[in-house]
Amino acid sequence: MSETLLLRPEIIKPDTTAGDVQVEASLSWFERIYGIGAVRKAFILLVLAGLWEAYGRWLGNPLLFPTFTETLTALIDNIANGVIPQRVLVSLQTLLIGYGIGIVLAAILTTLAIGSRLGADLLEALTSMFNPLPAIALLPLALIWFGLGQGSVIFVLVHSVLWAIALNTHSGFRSVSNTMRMVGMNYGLRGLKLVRLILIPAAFPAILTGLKVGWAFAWRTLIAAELVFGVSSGSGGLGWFIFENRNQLETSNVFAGLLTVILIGLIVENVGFATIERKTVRRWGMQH
Amino acid sequence: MSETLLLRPEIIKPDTTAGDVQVEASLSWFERIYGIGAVRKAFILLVLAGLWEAYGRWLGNPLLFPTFTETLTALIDNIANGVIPQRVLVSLQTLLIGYGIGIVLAAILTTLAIGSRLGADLLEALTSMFNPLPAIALLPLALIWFGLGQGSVIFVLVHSVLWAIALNTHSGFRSVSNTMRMVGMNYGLRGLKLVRLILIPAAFPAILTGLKVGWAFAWRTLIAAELVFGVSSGSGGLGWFIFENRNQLETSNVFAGLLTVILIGLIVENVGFATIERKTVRRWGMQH
Amino acid sequence: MPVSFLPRLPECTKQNSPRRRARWRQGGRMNAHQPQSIGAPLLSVEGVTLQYKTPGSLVTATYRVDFDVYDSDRFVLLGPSGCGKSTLLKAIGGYLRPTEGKIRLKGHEVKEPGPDRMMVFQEFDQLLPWKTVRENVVFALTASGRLEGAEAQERAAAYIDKVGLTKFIDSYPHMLSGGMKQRVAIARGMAMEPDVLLMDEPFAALDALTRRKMQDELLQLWEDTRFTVLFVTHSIEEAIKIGTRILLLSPHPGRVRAELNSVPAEAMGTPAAVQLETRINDMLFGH
Amino acid sequence: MPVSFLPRLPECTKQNSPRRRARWRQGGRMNAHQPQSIGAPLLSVEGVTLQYKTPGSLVTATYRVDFDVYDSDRFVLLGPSGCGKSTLLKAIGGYLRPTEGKIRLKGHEVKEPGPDRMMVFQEFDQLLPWKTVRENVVFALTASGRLEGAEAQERAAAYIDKVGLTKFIDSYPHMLSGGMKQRVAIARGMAMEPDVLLMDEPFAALDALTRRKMQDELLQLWEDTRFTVLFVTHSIEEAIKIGTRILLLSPHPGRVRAELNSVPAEAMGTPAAVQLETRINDMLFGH
Amino acid sequence: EVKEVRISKGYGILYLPLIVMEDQKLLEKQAEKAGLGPLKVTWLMLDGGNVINDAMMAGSLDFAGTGAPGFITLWAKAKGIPNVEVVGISGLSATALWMNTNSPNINSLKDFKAGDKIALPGIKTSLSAVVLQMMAAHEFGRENYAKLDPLTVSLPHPEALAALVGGKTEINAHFTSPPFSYLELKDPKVHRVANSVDVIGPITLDVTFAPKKFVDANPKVTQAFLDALDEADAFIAANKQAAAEIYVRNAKVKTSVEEILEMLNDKDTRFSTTPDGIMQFADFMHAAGSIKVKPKAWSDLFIPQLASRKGS
Ligand SMILES: Nc1ncnc2c1ncn2[C@@H]1O[C@H](COP(=O)(O)OP(=O)(O)OP(=O)(O)O)[C@@H](O)[C@H]1O
Ligand SMILES: Nc1ncnc2c1ncn2[C@@H]1O[C@H](COP(=O)(O)OP(=O)(O)OP(=O)(O)O)[C@@H](O)[C@H]1O
Ligand SMILES: [Mg+2]
Ligand SMILES: [Mg+2]
Repeated sequence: MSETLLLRPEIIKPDTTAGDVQVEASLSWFERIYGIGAVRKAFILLVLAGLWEAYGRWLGNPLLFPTFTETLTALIDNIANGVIPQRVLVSLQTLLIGYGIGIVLAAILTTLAIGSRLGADLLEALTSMFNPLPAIALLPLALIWFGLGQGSVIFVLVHSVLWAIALNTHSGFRSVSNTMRMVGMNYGLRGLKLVRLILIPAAFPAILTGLKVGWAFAWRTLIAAELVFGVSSGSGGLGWFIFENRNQLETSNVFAGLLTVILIGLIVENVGFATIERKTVRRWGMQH
Repeated sequence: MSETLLLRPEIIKPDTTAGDVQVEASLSWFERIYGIGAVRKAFILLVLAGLWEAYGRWLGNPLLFPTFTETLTALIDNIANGVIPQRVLVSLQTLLIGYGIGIVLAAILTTLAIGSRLGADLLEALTSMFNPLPAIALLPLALIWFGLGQGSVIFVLVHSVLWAIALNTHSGFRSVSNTMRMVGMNYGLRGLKLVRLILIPAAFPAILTGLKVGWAFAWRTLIAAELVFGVSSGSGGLGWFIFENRNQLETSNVFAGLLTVILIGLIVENVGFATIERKTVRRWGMQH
Repeated sequence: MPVSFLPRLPECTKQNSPRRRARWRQGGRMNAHQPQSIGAPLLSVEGVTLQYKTPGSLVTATYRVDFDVYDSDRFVLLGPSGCGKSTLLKAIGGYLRPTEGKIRLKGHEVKEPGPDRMMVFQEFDQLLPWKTVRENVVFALTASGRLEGAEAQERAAAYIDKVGLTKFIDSYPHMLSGGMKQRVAIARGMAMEPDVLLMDEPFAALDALTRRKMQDELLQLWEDTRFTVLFVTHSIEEAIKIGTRILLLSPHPGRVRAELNSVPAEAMGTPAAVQLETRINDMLFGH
Repeated sequence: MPVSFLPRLPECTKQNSPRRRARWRQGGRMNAHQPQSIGAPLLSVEGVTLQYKTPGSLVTATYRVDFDVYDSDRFVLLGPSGCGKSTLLKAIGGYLRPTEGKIRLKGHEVKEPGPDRMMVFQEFDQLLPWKTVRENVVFALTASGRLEGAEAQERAAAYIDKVGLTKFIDSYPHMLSGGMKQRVAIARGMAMEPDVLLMDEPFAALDALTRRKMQDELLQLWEDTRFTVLFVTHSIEEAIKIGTRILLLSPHPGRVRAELNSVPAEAMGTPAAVQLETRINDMLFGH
Repeated sequence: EVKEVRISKGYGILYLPLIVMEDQKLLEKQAEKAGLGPLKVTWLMLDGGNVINDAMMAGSLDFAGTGAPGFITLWAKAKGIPNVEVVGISGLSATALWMNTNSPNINSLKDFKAGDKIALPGIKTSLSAVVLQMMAAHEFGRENYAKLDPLTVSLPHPEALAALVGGKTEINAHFTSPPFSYLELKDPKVHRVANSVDVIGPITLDVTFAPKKFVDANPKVTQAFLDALDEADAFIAANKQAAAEIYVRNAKVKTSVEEILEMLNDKDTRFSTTPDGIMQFADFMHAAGSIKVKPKAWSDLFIPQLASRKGS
């Protein structure tokens, strides 16, 4: 035994109560600014905008790739004259319908999949078959079933979000720990209730990722689908706005439309999804 | 105390050794067949093919939506004359390059994201901005940077897989339990090594989902991109094959091309991903 | 209500389940002055073999285990690490099907889990991370249809107080220490006031004082509601304190080594208890 | 080599860290016949306050904790559930930064985790699920650069054998029982043969026999390599058996209640040990 | 007869008659005149022939304007399939397709070498592709009609224009229609290599067509459509200025009325319901193997009402 032991007196402390502890605030000016998420993000956006501007100028081909300032001007003009807001409204409406239907179908499919082996096989088979199919594969059926216009666009939208969400949700469900599942079953929860009350919250990080991916692909598909399925005069969403302006070689308007998509993406991510994350998975300690 | 206790004699058993247990094989004929995954899947596929055939016949519009048998005939013809195999090869090559680059970039981005707050913000900002952007947004840059043909198609492919994979991977990383992370750090692992040796396997279910979604979107995009970006006539992959035949209204060939995509999807899922799953997450007890 | 024990009956050896059951009934008939009390067992485990089948291997967790649990028993499963205690408890909970043998609850074969058999798991991740301590307990009560609204809230608060976590009632599980998590699970299990409570090493993560408190709470609750509890532990002392009947399992794969009567809780520390402890010690570690 | 203890020195009360340290040195100087042995502590924890900051709340886990651990100490942290033992261990492991105070290892402030302080966590999910039992141990050795190839394999096999899991050496963690998982973690920790071993209730999930075996293995290993171990437990008996020095923490938030010398392992069961147990009992549960 | 018709139009000058027809509500007027009562007309803007074909076969579309080769392909394919057969209603327009380049070395079709890239929208049966093949057949001989195909790349007009004018990409030629062709030549670096009219004549490029089923069931609506189109053509011929204004207003282009007028005044741009040179397409496509059924005469392709006109 090491000799040090021999020398050490015992220590007994009277019961003390804990006092208050001041968290030290010795962060430097830089660290404190850096600690604000919005500042970091704004910095990143500024850098990206700067890169865009610089490259655009250097390229000097406004027909192909306008500069950031040109795009911004076009965006402001089109917001001021009300065109973009109106188009965005049309697009968002279609998008939300398609997205919503996609989520519901994904929920049904994954519930079936978690409930029975045949359901799981069905989901796997459908996903592996249909997910890689491009929208043109759906075109004939869309046209027969829904005709030209919004119905078909929504159909294609659903196709683009359904599988990604279903895949993520299903994989999330399957990653739920056995213990958690057993706890739910212990309460007598089965089927839909088990899914709703146990599996969905337990798989929430994965589901959220699915929703994010689905959201992005819904946009992409929407823009493309609006061209394919056409519009009746006067109506039309952001996709059509982009298409029109492309044909008219108003490239800065095209990019203004795309910038709108980017801005909406930023808002949805930073206001929508980020809030959901903060209130759920972060708070629950399920994501770090 | 309940009286029953009073009555109960104690029991002491001599040390026995366990014998062999025959797992009862009292499953019914149906149950045993049903227990084979391949049978269930084949059944689902047959049902789907049957539905297709029936609907196609009922519709009687072969130029718009051919029947399953017509499609199958076209597929066999085009395989026999070597057209589809050659096109598939071209497409697969492009696809794998794009997919591969997408995975590498996603790995870099998520590694940065897990390494620093600025990296995480960068990933979040980039994903929320670029993921919803349709391929046409990339068209000008693709033309300038890569010209027409494979380079641009790959660029667009990367765009379509990168964000989905990165999102899934990042969310997977963030869901890794603190304990696991601490174990890795305890071994002195940091940065890349921590990612490679701890985070990637720990987040494997999520990563795998990302890879699946990415794979599917790569196909979709490839088919679409080959049309948009054009290839010099004569070369080109499956997308081009579909497009050509569509222009010539060889609809059964179009569907033969799409059926090829479906078949490849089934193979990749059931041979590729399913094997990976079986050898990894299933075996490790990370998915049930 | 004080617990009273008859002096231990002579032990009988038995080779296989049917014979044991026959002798058992005989024993019952011999003590015919209280025939009504024999009754049918609440839970009967008959020749239960439990196996885990994984692609690469087949692990036998328990091998032909028999025992009967009567109403209001405090039945303890005691055995070395990895002998199949948790597996057995999960099978009784209805999560696993025996490869051999039958598990019957009130005469019906156990086929699926249900709130009549409330389980306290061994794992730390048995709390729902998206619910606070309070919500975890309330949810168990409402989801299983046991209680609603204010009643559930009250009962939850009461049991959380019993386990000393009132201060943390609105914390999420990830903000608790290991022992605190287990205490929430205990509160949840007890709050359900189930007919059968299955507890898998619930006090393992607790310090001596807290453990003693929890044991007392459990016994008190038992006094109040006379539920049946199946309790897995690896502490012999705890087994004697908690149990009225103790099942000893031999190491992997788990087989029944002995089924013993315990001493009343009041008798803890008396020579009877010490003697029992020594006996169990010898049986488990004797060879 | 037998462990020898001087009779316990008179206890001294202390109010705050600087004064204690002063007196301590004095004490050292008084026993000047072995001045070299005082040396600098291997690990010094000085006025460490640990807090968890979550958006909604601020939890103080430990409050101004001081203690010193010397080379080859078997230092036990003992305290009620939720008093901050795990948190303290994690801070020493380098996973958490104190809000107040300093943790120094060999004079350098602890800033990040590393293989010099091998940690056995309290959680069951500390094994890497994608590695078998063997691979888990081997990986710890190779990833930390301790051993390579065949040597690592051998050492891993030896320690897995010590914890009695040779039969399960190629099983994946999810196929193990709770106690078996903890034993793998113990094997892994010991196989690393680190300078400082941090163990957080490693034996909590083990049955009496296995626990005793593990304790003996730990002591044997200590005899062989004289590493320093910080050991969290909630069993007073275990604390006395394992520890040379025992730190008692008061309930939430954890503050130092006392720092006591233990009795040698051979003295277990002797009146000295029983007396110490009673003393600790009184201190922890006295009020 | 139906109470609602759905008509698709497309982008560009070639669709001017349809745009005028929409703007002036000519079909509604003709339907009223024919005693069909109020007719609801839904105009759809569609890009690309494939969707038009699909939509028509799916029954989501009643009349459409499209490129002649696309129509001929569909007509030939659909012949003999009861539900799917289509029939031409009228010719629509003709204009000149120009081959523009930004490469000073290229002055005729013969100057194109491997490595050059000719952008055009679509391939094989797309209007531009077939016209280019016909020009190649003239230039290099009938059997070499596909000689330029390896150089072509499929690219939408706007991107192709931007690429050609901006340089910095491998695209150095663009086979295109107004207004893109005109806009490109405004750039001093770009010059014209060939004009389709010079090679294959001022043949009808776009036509209108409808499902046979629809035409059979709604002869009066069909007649009204034809009459409305005639009226539109007459309107354009009579009021070029007004037509240009209508175009600018409806297409919401920033191009000035003057520029549109310039295009309308081009001798190669003509609007007529009588098909002119359709058989040139049919013959060529049959020879090239794109279609297997060949119409015996141009009137086979169109509704009987047109047979009396002097088409070709
Ligand atoms: N991640 C966390 N977030 C917030 N608070 C936490 C967190 N982890 C622990 N705590 C709090 O810190 C205190 C000490 O926790 P700690 O895990 O250190 O206790 P412990 O002494 O190890 O207890 P046990 O013996 O039960 O394991 C507890 O009050 C707990 O609620
Ligand atoms: N999911 C599983 N897959 C395969 N084998 C398993 C699984 N779970 C447990 N086992 C095996 O079954 C046996 C019994 O495990 P069980 O968890 O029931 O032990 P236990 O008695 O509860 O042990 P402990 O006291 O350590 O918790 C062990 O040998 C273990 O390896
Ligand atoms: Mg267990
Ligand atoms: Mg702890």
